[in-house]
Amino acid sequence: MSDTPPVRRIAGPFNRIEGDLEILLDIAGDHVQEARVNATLFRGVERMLEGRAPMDALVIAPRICGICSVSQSRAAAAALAGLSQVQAPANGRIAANIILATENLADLITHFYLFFMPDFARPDYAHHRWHGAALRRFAAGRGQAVAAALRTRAELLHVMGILAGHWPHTLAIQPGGVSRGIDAEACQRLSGILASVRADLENNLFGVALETVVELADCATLHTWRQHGSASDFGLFLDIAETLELSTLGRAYDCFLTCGSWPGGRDPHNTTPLWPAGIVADGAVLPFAPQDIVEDHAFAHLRDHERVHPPAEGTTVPHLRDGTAYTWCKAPRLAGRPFETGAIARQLVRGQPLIRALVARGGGTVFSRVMARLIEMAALPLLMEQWVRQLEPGAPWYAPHGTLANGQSVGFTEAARGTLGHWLRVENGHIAGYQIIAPTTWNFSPRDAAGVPGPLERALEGAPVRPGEHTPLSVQHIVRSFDPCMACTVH
Amino acid sequence: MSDTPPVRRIAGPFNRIEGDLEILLDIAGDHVQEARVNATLFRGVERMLEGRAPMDALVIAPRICGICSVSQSRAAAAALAGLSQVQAPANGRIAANIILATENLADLITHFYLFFMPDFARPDYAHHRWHGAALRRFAAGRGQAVAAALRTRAELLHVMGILAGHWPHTLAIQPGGVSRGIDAEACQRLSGILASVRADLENNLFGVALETVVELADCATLHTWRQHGSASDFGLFLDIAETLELSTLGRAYDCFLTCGSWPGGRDPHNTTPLWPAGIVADGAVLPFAPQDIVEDHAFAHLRDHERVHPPAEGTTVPHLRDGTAYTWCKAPRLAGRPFETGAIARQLVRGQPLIRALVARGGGTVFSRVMARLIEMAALPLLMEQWVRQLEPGAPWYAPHGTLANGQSVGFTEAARGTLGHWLRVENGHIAGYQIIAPTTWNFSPRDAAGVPGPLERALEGAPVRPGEHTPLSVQHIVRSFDPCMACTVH
Amino acid sequence: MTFQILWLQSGGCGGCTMSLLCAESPGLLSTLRGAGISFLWHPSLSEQSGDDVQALLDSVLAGKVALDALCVEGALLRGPEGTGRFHIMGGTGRPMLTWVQALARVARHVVAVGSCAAYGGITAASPNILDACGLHYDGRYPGGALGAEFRDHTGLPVINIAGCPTHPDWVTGTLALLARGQLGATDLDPLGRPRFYADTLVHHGCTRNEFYEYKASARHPSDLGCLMENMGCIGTQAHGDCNTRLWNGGGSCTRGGYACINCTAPEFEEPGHPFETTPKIAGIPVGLPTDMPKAWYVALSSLARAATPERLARNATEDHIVVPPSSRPLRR
Amino acid sequence: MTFQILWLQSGGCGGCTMSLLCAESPGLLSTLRGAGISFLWHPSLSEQSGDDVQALLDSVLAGKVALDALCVEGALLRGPEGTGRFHIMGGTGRPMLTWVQALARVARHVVAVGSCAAYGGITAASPNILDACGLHYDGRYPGGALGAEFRDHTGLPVINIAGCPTHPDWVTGTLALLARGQLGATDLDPLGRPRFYADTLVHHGCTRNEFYEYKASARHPSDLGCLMENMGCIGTQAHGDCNTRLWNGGGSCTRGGYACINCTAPEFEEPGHPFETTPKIAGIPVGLPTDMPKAWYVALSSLARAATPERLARNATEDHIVVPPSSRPLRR
Repeated sequence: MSDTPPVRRIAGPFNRIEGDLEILLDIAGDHVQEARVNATLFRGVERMLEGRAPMDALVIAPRICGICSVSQSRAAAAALAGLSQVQAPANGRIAANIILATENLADLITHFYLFFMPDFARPDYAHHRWHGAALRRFAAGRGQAVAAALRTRAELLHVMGILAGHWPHTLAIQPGGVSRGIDAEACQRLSGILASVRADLENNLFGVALETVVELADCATLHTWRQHGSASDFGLFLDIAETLELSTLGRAYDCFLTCGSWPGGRDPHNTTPLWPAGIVADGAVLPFAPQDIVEDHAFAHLRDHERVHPPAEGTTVPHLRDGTAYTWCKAPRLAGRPFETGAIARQLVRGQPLIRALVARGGGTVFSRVMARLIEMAALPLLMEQWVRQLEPGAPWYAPHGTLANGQSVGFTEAARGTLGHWLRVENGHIAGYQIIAPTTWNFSPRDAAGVPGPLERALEGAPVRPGEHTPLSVQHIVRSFDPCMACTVH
Repeated sequence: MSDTPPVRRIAGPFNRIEGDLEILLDIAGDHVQEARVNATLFRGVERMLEGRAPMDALVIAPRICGICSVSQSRAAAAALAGLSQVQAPANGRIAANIILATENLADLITHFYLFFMPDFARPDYAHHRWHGAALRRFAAGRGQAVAAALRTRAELLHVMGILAGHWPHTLAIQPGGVSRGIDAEACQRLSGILASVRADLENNLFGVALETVVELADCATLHTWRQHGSASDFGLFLDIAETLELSTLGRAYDCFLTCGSWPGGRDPHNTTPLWPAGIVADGAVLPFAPQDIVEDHAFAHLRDHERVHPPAEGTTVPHLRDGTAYTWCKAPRLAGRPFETGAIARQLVRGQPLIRALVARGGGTVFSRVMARLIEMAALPLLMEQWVRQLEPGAPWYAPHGTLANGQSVGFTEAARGTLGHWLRVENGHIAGYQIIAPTTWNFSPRDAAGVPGPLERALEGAPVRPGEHTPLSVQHIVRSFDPCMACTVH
Repeated sequence: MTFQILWLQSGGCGGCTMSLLCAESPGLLSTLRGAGISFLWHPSLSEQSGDDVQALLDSVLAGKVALDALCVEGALLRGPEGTGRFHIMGGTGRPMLTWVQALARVARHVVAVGSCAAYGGITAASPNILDACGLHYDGRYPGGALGAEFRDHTGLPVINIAGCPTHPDWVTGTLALLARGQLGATDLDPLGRPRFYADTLVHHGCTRNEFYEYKASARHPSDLGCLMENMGCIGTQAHGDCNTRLWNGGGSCTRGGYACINCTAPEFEEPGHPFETTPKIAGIPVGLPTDMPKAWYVALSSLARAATPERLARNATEDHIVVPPSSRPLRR
Repeated sequence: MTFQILWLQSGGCGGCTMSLLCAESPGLLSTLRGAGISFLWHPSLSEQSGDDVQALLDSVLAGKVALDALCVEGALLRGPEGTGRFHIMGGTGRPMLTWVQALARVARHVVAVGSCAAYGGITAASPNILDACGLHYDGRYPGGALGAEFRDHTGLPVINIAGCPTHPDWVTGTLALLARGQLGATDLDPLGRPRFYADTLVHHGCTRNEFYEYKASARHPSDLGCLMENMGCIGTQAHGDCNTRLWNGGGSCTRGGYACINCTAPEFEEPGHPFETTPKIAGIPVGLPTDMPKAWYVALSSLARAATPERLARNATEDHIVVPPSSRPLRR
């Protein structure tokens, strides 16, 4: 790295992410030296919730974000359920899983085709042999694959029309299950939709059966598969990743966090998550200890920045502090350290062999983050197919939750982008406190009081900057590799 | 041709036609010497109509046939309108045109992709260089083009969901217009649907803009276009037609008949058909004189076979006459001669230059019949786009017809397969007589009292029979080139 | 192993197949593939003609080819004089009637697609010179071509996917449920129709519901009002989820501006009055909604009529909304 | 020449765009192409980021690039203290509020996509520390970010495609009509919403209509009955064709088993009671159907309740049909 004094540049607006974002880059010659992430929009949803009837969280919370709306509903419902004795019946739990998985899968498709890949169709890459294909398939708003992905996504979201009324922003997810029961024929229609989504993914994205993708065990298998793989968007991505060395780009701390997904999993009478909770730090998989989470407002335009708080005691009072603060985003820390969350965390903790291998080899990078999402794009339809088969029309879908108690409760769920937590406090039958930590809050957190950068900030350090670049492509790839959602980040 | 005494063979059941059909073939060595067409199912709809309220024809008549249901509605509505003073308002006429054109276009797509082309994917043609492509695109129930055509067709038929309630069997078509008015936004949705159908046809079927297809003026243009045309199903068809010499196969009498289509055409205040009525006989285009039509029961299992009747005086009384009669189908004749009807007739009378050129060169053959349909597949979306633009939300869609008078009336319309006529007689406020001549009744008519074969019977004479063939492929191509509908033939 | 279907057409119009080809979300071929269903033969979708078909039928009858479901579209024609000769299956010299009877014996399930095949339908409309009937019913009466006693190898009666035409989902849904072994006797209503669509009334989800509530009625085609009082709509009695499921991307009879004529019911073809006119006695429609006491109808409708807001009274006989609903923000 | 749109997002959740991407029959890209519409820039669909976007905005403001419609998704944030600093457009250092105000002046049409952009919506929910508002309304009151007097170059007010989220068709339909010059002032309702969807009530076409007719009501989520009496449904007053047009291939709030919370209306975010509970006075729901006098409601509903058939009474509180409608063939 060169020794030129760094130049500060403000990159933004970013798009093909959810919401608005700018990044302060200190560029030293041909690379980024330091980065500061600014979530430029404050929304204050936590404050709106205060004073309302607890159940109103089901209306307000999803509207934090239109892309992970169901995740918010799910976390809110879980928090509310924590204030009652209710046990959702099996159908209710499974249906909720299907609804959430539908959203997650739609998000994964949207991210890959609409947000992430179009960058490779940019003229900047015109000299690469894969550029023609990338242009044809991925050009923003025009590529064949973009149109096809939108079709697949729309078809997939018919699951919402059947199970959840509509998407985004359903009220179908309730503490006691779901608000809509369906009959056997509707189950068949769900199966039909999933079959057609699977066919699309197999024909366009992977070029092979989803089962094959799920079973990719290590880099060697991946390599072999590439040699023999038919033309597919996945193959094209692998080509691109290889030439652009995406597996060396955007490594952060290799600390990962997941609260676990799919409670009930395959077995409707078992509420432990199918993909377990856990953290990865210093190469080891450890238990996830929510009590070790705190929020730090040191560099956020918020009050109460003097000390860190556990979320249950957190506040969200905007307070411009120019000069110090540079974002609306809080800095969540677990056991004092920044953590990265998302598909890569889930697959690592779950022990998906290929992702473990990739991370073992090169850490969490642009490549391994996207690969983890691709693995999930193959895994989710398979799970959903099973769940649909486990539904039992005729059995109940909902159990009444009775009156909710006063008290504290937390609802966790894995959203597409990672671990989401809602910390709820009810007093006198009204919401007294509601604090949310969203996945991108973790990933795009600012520095903490100790000056430790957040995961993205860290990942950007050292990113190559080519001459004349204002919003360096490497920065864009790294930013988008986290699949950020700024609506969630600051809610 | 050899002199072996002919062998009689009964070919059937035919499929990928509408309804059931068998053909008695007298095969002399390597070719068909004589053919007798047997419509094997009698349905008696005309008899059901007798005694009912005249307006009930709108319910019963369409159910003659599920593939040209709207054509039946249209003919019935026209016959009913003939018993009143009603003038449908412009919106009503245009909407009815759009509804009918939607059905016609859907039928054309269905015929080309589901009924006609799959024969070329048969193993019998495996030695042709185009067979691989034909198999991939057209294999019955499997070809890519088949699935794509079904998608396009389903999308196209959304027009029915918007304008006609559903399809088949709408009651939207009324003597006084249509039963549903739509607003400007729905018109936009119609345009959207048509745009997407157009895109499908251009991308898959033609490989060029519809305008280009419509303008194909002569064989030379067609040839040039083929040289430069990109890969498309149309191009593939042309290759196949060339190798198999479809332009020499299945010529009948070269007598054609059309009652004219699209009353109101472009100008909503003009009720003359956009594609004019007329007949072609002995190479000349002459006026269409419905009063010269008679029906002959000489070879039908019906009473009243002693003499011919004008349809208005016709009867339909089943009466098995084994030994003489061989079909349930009547033999319609115009000026004593058998006529062929369908797209080829419409395009000839209209003067579409390419079709005129093809017929001038080789007559009505498998090739020219299919070409006429292809031309219409390009022409109809263009007309429909215009009509949608001519709709005026806010202006009326329907005018009440008052009480219907007693008396006689006839309603003509061009169905996908050709000229359809409904002859209605009302006495004492009830239907006293209802006679129908459908397009395939003309095309698949049996011999008349003079022993003159019907058009298909004639077209089959001389069809090549390869050794070992039981249902000769040439016969199948010829039969399907008429796009027969047996449900209509005998109703 | 796929679930193998043989599809035959007899006295019908082919419209049920035409409708089936409109299946969406996903399309027909994907839906069938997804449900593990294949066609041994279907008149519109299969390659084989002529002898190949006859050979196939023979193999099926001989038990060499498994027949999981026999689908019949169209009524069975028993005439003339019980010979079935009104429909001889092309090329076979044998009446479709006896083909179907023989095949039904070897089929695991028998499915009537459309009201013709279920009950006779339009094809059996009087004077019924064809002596047409359904597979398992002759109009409203059990019997038909297979006889009232008929049960398939699993003990099910003929499954009547009634409708004229049938909705594509009714057919694919029924077949998928059969293929997965999820359609039992209790999933059929007393007329053999799959309850998944027949337990719903057409009135459910009709967009004219508010007009209905106030008896603000259409007088002519294209009017927006409820079609029950004058235009012959019997959606309040008709079994079918037409206004719930919707057709061709969002249509239905009542959305199309015309009456529900109860096409899923036996003998819908003989309403005893002109289809698109409501028969009345003393000004009260003869066919009242299912389970509706006439007294209540009279009371409610006269009261409702008296309370009809001008918006509905006027819009009912217009072809577009002339009086929009008020758009004051709601009082809190 | 295409109809050029610039789409900006501010104080919202992005859900309106997410919903828009669900457009079908045909898909979004075909629909836009068919209607001759192109995006100058859209945050989810365009390639350009950062400087390229800033350059584009400059050209638009400079009149170098024609802006046919400015679409804004999300409320405008006026706080803190009127600075608009709660949302600085990334990379520009300038509040989105003033960007929008400036761009609205050069745009041929201004479109508020979603209830946030139209009226403030959820983002303006109390205590509204953001001082959020819509483009042309602040809740029910005209005003908002552009001021009550605002009219576009053709004399139209801001077009409020209200809804939370908006239905994809509402957006594509509005844009297509604008692109073809077919949306006039009379096509908007008094709250600036396109009448093509806002003249319909959510209650129209609700599948629970028969339950409504007899006041057979759901008591819990997943019950089949009408959601008005207990579950907070205000579909009888809510403007929107949700139950006519349907969402995501056939859904809607009430079909999904939950109340219509009137999300197309200004201030829907402040119902004054828990969303999913119906407030009542003397057992009578406070919010009555549009245009309905309370006296009539009382009279009609008590009458209806007295006549409720057992089928509806029982099914109303079940999650699947336990009493099917009778399937006697109709009497003739």
